[in-house]
Amino acid sequence: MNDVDPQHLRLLEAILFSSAEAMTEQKLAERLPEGADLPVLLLELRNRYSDHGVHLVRAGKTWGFRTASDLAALLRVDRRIERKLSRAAVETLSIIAYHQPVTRAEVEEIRGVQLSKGTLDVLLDQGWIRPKGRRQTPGRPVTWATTEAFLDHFGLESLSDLPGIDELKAAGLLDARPAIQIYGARSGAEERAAAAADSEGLGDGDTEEIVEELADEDGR
Amino acid sequence: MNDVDPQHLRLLEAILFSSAEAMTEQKLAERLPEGADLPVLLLELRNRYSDHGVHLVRAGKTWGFRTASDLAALLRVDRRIERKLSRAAVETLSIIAYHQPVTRAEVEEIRGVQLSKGTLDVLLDQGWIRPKGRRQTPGRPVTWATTEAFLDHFGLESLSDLPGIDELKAAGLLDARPAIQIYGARSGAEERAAAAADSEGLGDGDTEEIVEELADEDGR
Amino acid sequence: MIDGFDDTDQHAGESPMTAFVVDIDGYEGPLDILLSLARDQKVDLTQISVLQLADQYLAFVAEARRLDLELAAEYLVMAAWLAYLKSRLLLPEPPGAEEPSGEAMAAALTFQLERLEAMREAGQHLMARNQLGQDFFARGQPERFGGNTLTVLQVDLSELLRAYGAHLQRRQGAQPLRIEPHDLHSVEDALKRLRKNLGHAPSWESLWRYLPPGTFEGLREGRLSARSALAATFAASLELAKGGGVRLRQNKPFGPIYLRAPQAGNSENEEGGP
Repeated sequence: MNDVDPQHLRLLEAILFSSAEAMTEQKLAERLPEGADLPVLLLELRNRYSDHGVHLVRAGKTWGFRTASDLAALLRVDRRIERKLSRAAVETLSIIAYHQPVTRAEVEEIRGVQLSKGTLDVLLDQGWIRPKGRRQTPGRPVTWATTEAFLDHFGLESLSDLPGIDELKAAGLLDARPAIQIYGARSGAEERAAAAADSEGLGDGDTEEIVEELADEDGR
Repeated sequence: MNDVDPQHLRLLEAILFSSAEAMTEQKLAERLPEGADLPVLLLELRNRYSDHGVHLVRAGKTWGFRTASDLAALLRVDRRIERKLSRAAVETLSIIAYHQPVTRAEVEEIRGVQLSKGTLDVLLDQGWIRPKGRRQTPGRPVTWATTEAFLDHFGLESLSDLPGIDELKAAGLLDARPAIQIYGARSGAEERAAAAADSEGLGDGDTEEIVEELADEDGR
Repeated sequence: MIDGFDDTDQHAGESPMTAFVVDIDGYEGPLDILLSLARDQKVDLTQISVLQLADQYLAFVAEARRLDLELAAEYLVMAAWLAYLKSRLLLPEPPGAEEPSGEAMAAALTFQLERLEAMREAGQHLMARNQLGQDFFARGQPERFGGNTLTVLQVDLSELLRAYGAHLQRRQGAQPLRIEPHDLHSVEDALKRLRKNLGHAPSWESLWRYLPPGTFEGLREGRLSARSALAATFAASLELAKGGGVRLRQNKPFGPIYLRAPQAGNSENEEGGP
């Protein structure tokens, strides 16, 4: 860390400090002189600010200075009544965040009710979700994922910082398939975690394959 | 300088950083806890930032962080002018995105109105669209398509991420029925039509008044 | 509603059934109700008795029907499924059955409840976090610098998609328009009716008397056809008056409108009015 160019560091600091929005690593790199080592600079800068009242925080691939969260109680001056998201919108947001990429039908499967109009678009208007590719299943439905603005808003560095995500994964609860598909073929709770672990991290096509495989297994 | 309360200093830093307006010493004092020594804190903070890319500067009676003046030359590119895109331009962009590659005449045909001169230019200047070959029709018109920068700006990974019509509808992005549908009419549709008409024009209350008036009149 | 869920003690002591029937509007579908019933049963959802849960739900549906509450179809579908599940759990598995066992179905239901609850809790944890612009803040006075200008167009994905949606809508509206036959009243009809009836009305009569039969009731019910009858008759009366076919009178703004045939009585008497 000693070989950090102090001028580069000051420049990066000034660029980040002057922007209200978190900036992508790509934009930052474009703004720095040729040869500046952005990753090292970012880590060094974050380090230097770690005990300040302002922190350098990462949200996905974006970075920005944000006031330290431990000062929240002291900074919250105008206690304007925050715009409440509906319960449906909060649930939908958490399902998209934890299960992403996830289709509308899967969100409905998990919630057990149809998504009413105005739920997804509230989240879209907030800039918290975005469409992300299509599922390779009949109808090729759009899948939804969260944005970096979502991470930034909730002070998350990355999706793996979502509260409790590891536990939920381990418990097999992050599986958006219809429940009976998960259980139809196998029974016994001990196998559930294994099945879920299998499906996680795989592409959608793979999930389908697994389901078919399980079905075969059952047919034996 | 040693007796500066580090928490007070952090708070002052966060307040100065996040405040949307220039802060007078009086306002700063109000935001700090009882007993905080503002003049000492300000001097200490200014001192700590003296070799940073950002300085704490005093202008008249107000204090604020400003990027260090010696970096001005390096920060020059950063003059951003934010412009609202006209509705016509947003719509044109969306049509190019959904229908690409598409010629100017086709965009006009799809929109049903002539494109004004600057519309494509604005999108071109922004780097969101680019010419992409020519249509093999008389006059061999240029076709337009969106660019990587377009995907980048809108946070899309590929064009197939754009939701389809049904998905737009489902997400509530395509709501109001065309006005004429409201008057779909036969007796069976009457109640629905009346309800729809109610919600638009004459309220129930109005009708009641008219009816009452008529009844009065009748009763005489 | 969410508070209602957090507070598991809320329903304690009273019959869960009464609580649910009272609250039915607050629930988002059968799964939501099942989750609440399950939570009343056990804190740990994995330990709930699905058989008991099915009974509770069926009792709830029965109670709702007894009270004549209108239940959406999905509630009844769930009831039917749970009744089936119950029978599968109670009866021995038929040999060589192709479909999932009763136990698998029960496990699937438990999983569904667990998963929904997990997401609900996750949402609450998320919203409980410090939030940007509320608990922690970005730079309050972003700086702009001199020199080269970089024009940035401000438009986000949501606006882009809405613009396309608006366009589709208009295009839909511009498609060949098929107008269904309707029973709205036309001005032409009203003209005919007025002409025909005016002869019998030598004195001032309320416009109301010239409306087609049933208009009064129709207006009370807010029917579109009645409104159109009123509007058409009024427009027809203006049209007639323009050609001297009728005399109109209104004593005050928004007051009742009267009409009569012009040839009735001599012209000086007209001022008498009703």
